[in-house]
Amino acid sequence: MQNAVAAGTPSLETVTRLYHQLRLIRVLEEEVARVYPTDKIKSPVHLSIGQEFVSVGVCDVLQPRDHVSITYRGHAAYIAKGGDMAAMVAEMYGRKAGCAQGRGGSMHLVDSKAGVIGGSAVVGTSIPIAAGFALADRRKGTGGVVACFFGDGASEEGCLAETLNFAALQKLPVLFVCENNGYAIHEPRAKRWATDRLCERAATYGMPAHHVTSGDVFEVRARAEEAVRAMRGGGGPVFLEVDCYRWQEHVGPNQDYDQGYRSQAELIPWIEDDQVPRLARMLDASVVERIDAEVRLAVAAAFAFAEETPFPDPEDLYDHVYA
Amino acid sequence: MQNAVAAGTPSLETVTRLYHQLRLIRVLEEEVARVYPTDKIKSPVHLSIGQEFVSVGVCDVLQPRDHVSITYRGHAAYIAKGGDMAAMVAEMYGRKAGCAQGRGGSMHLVDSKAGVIGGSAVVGTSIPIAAGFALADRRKGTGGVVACFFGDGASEEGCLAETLNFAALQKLPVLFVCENNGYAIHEPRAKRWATDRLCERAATYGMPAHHVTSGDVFEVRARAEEAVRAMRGGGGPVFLEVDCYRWQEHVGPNQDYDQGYRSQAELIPWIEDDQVPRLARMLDASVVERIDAEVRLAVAAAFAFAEETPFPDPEDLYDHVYA
Amino acid sequence: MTTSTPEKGPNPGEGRLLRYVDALCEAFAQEMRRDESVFVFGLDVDDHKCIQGSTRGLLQEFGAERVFTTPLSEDAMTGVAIGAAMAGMRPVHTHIRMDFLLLCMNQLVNIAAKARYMYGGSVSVPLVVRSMIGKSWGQGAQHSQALHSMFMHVPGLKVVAPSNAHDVKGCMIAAIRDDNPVIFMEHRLLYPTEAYVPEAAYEVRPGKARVVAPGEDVTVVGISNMVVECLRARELLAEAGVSAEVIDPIWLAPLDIDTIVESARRTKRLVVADNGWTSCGASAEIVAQVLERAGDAGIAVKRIGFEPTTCPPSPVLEAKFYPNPGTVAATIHAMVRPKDAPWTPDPERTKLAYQTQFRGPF
Amino acid sequence: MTTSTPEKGPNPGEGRLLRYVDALCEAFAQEMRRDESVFVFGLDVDDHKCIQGSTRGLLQEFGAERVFTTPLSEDAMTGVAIGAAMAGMRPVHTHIRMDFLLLCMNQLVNIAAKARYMYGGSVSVPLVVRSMIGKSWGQGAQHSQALHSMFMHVPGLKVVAPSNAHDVKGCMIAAIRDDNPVIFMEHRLLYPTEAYVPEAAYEVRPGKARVVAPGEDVTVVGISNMVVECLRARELLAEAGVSAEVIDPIWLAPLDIDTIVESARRTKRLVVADNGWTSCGASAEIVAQVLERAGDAGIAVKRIGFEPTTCPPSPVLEAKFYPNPGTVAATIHAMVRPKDAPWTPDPERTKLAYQTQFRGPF
Ligand SMILES: Cc1ncc(C[n+]2csc(CCOP(=O)(O)OP(=O)(O)O)c2C)c(N)n1
Ligand SMILES: Cc1ncc(C[n+]2csc(CCOP(=O)(O)OP(=O)(O)O)c2C)c(N)n1
Ligand SMILES: [Mg+2]
Ligand SMILES: [Mg+2]
Repeated sequence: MQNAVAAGTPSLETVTRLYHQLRLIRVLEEEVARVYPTDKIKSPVHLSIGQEFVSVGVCDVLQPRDHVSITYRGHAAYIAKGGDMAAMVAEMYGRKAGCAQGRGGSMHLVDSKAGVIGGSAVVGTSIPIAAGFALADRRKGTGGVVACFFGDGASEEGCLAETLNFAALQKLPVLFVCENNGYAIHEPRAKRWATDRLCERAATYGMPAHHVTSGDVFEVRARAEEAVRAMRGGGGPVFLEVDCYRWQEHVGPNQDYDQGYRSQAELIPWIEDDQVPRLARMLDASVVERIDAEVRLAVAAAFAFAEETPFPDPEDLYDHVYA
Repeated sequence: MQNAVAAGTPSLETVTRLYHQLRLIRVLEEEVARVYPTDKIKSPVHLSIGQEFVSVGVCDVLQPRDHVSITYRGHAAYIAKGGDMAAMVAEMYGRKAGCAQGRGGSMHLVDSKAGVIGGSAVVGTSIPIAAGFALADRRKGTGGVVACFFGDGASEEGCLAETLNFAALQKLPVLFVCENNGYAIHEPRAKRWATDRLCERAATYGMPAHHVTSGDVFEVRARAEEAVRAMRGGGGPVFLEVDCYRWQEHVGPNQDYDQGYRSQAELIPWIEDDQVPRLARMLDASVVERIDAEVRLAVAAAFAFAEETPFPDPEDLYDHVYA
Repeated sequence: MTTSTPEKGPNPGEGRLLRYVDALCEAFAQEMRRDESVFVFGLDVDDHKCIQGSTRGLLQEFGAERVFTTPLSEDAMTGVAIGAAMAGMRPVHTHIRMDFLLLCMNQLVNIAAKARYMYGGSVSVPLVVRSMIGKSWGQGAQHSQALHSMFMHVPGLKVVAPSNAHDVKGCMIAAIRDDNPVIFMEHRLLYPTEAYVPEAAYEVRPGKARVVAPGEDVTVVGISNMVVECLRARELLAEAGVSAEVIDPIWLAPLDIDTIVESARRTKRLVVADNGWTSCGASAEIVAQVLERAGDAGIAVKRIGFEPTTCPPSPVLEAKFYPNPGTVAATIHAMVRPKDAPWTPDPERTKLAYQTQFRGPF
Repeated sequence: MTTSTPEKGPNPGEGRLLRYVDALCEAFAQEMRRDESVFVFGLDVDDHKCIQGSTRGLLQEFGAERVFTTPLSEDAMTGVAIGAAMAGMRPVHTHIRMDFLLLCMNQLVNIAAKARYMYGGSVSVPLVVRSMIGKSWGQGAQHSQALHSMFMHVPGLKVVAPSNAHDVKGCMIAAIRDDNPVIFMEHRLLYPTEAYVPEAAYEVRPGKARVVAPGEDVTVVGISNMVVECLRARELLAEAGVSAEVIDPIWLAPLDIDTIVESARRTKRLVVADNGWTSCGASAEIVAQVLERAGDAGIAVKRIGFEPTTCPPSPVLEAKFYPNPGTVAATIHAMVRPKDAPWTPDPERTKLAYQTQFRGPF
């Protein structure tokens, strides 16, 4: 893995912004992992630790009018798009002030104000939903685009093929982002994919398709920037496949290299290339210190909020079944 | 359209065999169309007139142990694979001696003895079923292969993408045959496909894929022969896309060029290149005469059988709900 | 054939005699004029056949941005509709057979029904999913199913099955304006039936069943086209001296059970005739609800529906598969007069105009 | 926790105390040894977690040709299973949540259920579709559904929901040997529960419900895990002087209604407690069937199930969403003693060992 920066030298401002987001998500998820054994979070959590750079790189080029479509492994994209962190943690705690009022949990984060489309726990399901938002954007002339995140496993669901065809046919402003971490739960890609030619396949629908293998947040950002520019110009959908690696177990707070289905050796290059310290090294120590302190405070505040804010009333059960 | 015979000169035997099948299917379907207005066939019929060469070319290289998976437009493949014609016509007449005992109708033809997997009226649905047969063939070591027919419309269903991936992953002996007649009911391909790069897409799963645009039954046969040979050697699935044209209306016995959704001009080259008279011209007039007479007799006998054989008893309704 | 004129609506009995299919089409046109966010899409809505005429003229008036066909991708297209609805549009997604909704169950049940709830009230899904129930002319196993009970099972969905031209217009307008996903069931054989339909837009909303015809001896609930067949059964029964009250629930979810309970308490007999299977069907639900409510009232109950088999295309078998006015009347007669000899009306007289005029394939 | 020992099976009460999950696994191993055509596939059946242990050891013993994972393609994989079954194999297709069957509805309902019928008896589909119902620990909207009523609605499918280790083994063996598609429902929270399980292979076939515990005042039908919860409710009720008979239908389709009718005729009260929604649910079907059969017997009826909402993950809401031994007992008490003051058992005493020991996420 090399940092093939396809994007020229990023400005200090960009590095700072990206570092802030990367660090924020990392610290937040580490805190989730730390708290989890207390059973305060009674919700299956799927951590993005190590994969944050995909969400951060893509969302940095989005605007408030744009949307992201997230998965059950959606903490990173939720935060990167500007979702309310306190509401997110409260949601994991099952509280009334949670972003879904305690009705979603970690797998169904949502923040309509920030443009975060709700996540789904049924893999692949949210892909066509994203295209529906893009269709609405076009009809309403908002100029907005939709970034649609999904995993390598999700790419096997027929609804991806159906959605790619429809989005290309209708020239919808959707940026498809496959976070290819090589596993679906414990099953490696080789047991699920006949070949690795996903990008090539997406391109046959007539959309630009790029495979980012560098693990470099700036390359992701550059690709996304280029894609979004083209999409706002009416160019139709773009496909990005981004190689990444899930450091923790599929669901839950721990590592699982002792389980035998993958070896720690796979992890090592990703740790060496971890974008969080990499970007820290590109900044003044004082800036890093300030950001780190800010981030720690923000995360602590979110958890403090979640701890204090009340549970729903049992009678709330009956709300929101119908609009 | 040109007859780019990719297959050398076919033997007289082959020409004779193919002509017989082409003529048989043509005469059979013309008879269906003739009888239809009498309302004796109370079943939606989807005729293959003009498209027979696809089924005939492919099925000619199949053996009894092989299977075909057909669609609701399945008369041609059913006959080409050696399905019982009298039982087929009786089925359309709703009779007890029908191939599905009057429980299938024209859209659900089946002949297990002849290796015809039952058709489905839900587009695309039979594609993975075909792969299931291939999986069973491999497990049982029959050496059999499965030819799976489907339309250009069916290719848009997500289950095709899912099945291609699985078949390639498992190296299943499936010959996927897309009968691309350019329409799904009245909707032209351009309103449904983002691009025409279907074969290229299939190839990304790591399977050989060929687009036959010549309308030539010998080219179809040659491609199928090559594919089946490779599949029997364990080579995994092969994809064929065959351009063709539906001469009649989508469902029912008539032509519909007066309806405005397509022009008769589209039909003309296909008529000029019609494989039935083309193959007739390659044979001695006496051979053609003999075959034509045989075919007429066989078709007449099938209809006579259907007319005479009784309806099911109303109480039969309750049979076969469970095995 | 004219179905009994509905007594509800802004101007009861007023309007023109209109076919079901044209009333439906009028609903789309009026709502699309009123609200820019309404669009109609799905396979073949824009071809020259216009879904049997039900979308006639929409493409011309509203253009291809609001009236368009799709690839054959029911699963993803349902997701697209849901996404667009969450984003503030009002899509009407069309399927020419209800059987095809089986391809959409994940999106409809796991997302459309649940989105508002699982996203804590922060979104709504104002989506209409139209589908047509096929019947006769060898429709067979996969073009004949009425699957409303699967949707009635799931909180968050609304389900409606209008039985006449008046209601189909009012229900479609109500469904389009509803902020929830609505499963809208049409019946192919009802398309040519006529009723008086007001010209102006009006809503036939959830919450009120209609007593279509009064009676004393038995309460008969008909669903979708079975309302028409029950009305014919009622006429036949009247000749045999049995007086049947026929109720059309119109909306199946939410269901107005009060009207049914009230009637059944009075007649002491409840028959539910559905155009669907009875096992875990709408008929089971109606029977169970009535008896939970009025368990001590000694109400005898009976469900009528598809025979418990797959739908066969052979006309001989098809005739036995479906309930019809004759079998409904005979069943009711046996219930009301258990001691009399079994009575079946003359089969010739049980045929309905709207059926005999139907000729396939679609 | 040990559920009441089933009285049926070849050697009642014999065998070892085995967990539900191990009994299930033993069924697979025994059938795979007996019959080469049996294979087990589906997402994650061959990983080190082995679907919570239910497929443990199968890969090692039978190899990757007969025990394999698949791409995430539930729709097509169901079609593959059906095709293989038609071709003479006996596939067992596994889903870790029943919610995911919504992706398979087209194949299951339009093909698996209908193939034998619509192909005139010329094929059969000996397919088992396993799925697990999730509950608690924030499973939430899409990992908690029990959708059996959708399958009970459709002729041609069989449905089974074993509630204990003995039955899960016998039912799985019966399902694998059955020549029809069987929807096999497991419950996540039942996996660690133990019962006596004979070592040899045996079948618990469709057609016979089990009276799990006798009683006089009320007939309580429990479905899946609700059998266990109803047994606890029965104990609590006994303390209040109410005697409840608990019946486990085991197979939901075909359903042994006779056993239920017989009991309900005697007790004059029928409560059906389901782990699912009631609207058009299994509980509606059981109530409707009993009352169609025994309408004149004056049987009071009541359904208990999920609250009519989506399943929420917040523990406070989740607790109210599900029925439990306390709510079941209170409901029955109110039915049996309508004139008494409402009675609710001490909530602490309603908790079941098999639930409190469960800790997420899966
Ligand atoms: C339709 C569906 N099938 C199976 C599952 C079970 N499941 C949950 S996550 C997961 C793996 C998904 O892998 P991928 O898309 O690569 O995402 P990742 O977890 O690697 O981020 C599976 C199979 C599910 N939730 N939904
Ligand atoms: C899943 C599904 N969607 C829609 C339909 C309605 N329908 C029947 S045939 C057809 C067109 C299929 O086109 P294609 O696959 O190209 O086959 P062709 O009819 O051209 O042979 C459609 C849309 C259906 N039967 N099933
Ligand atoms: Mg992955
Ligand atoms: Mg076509």
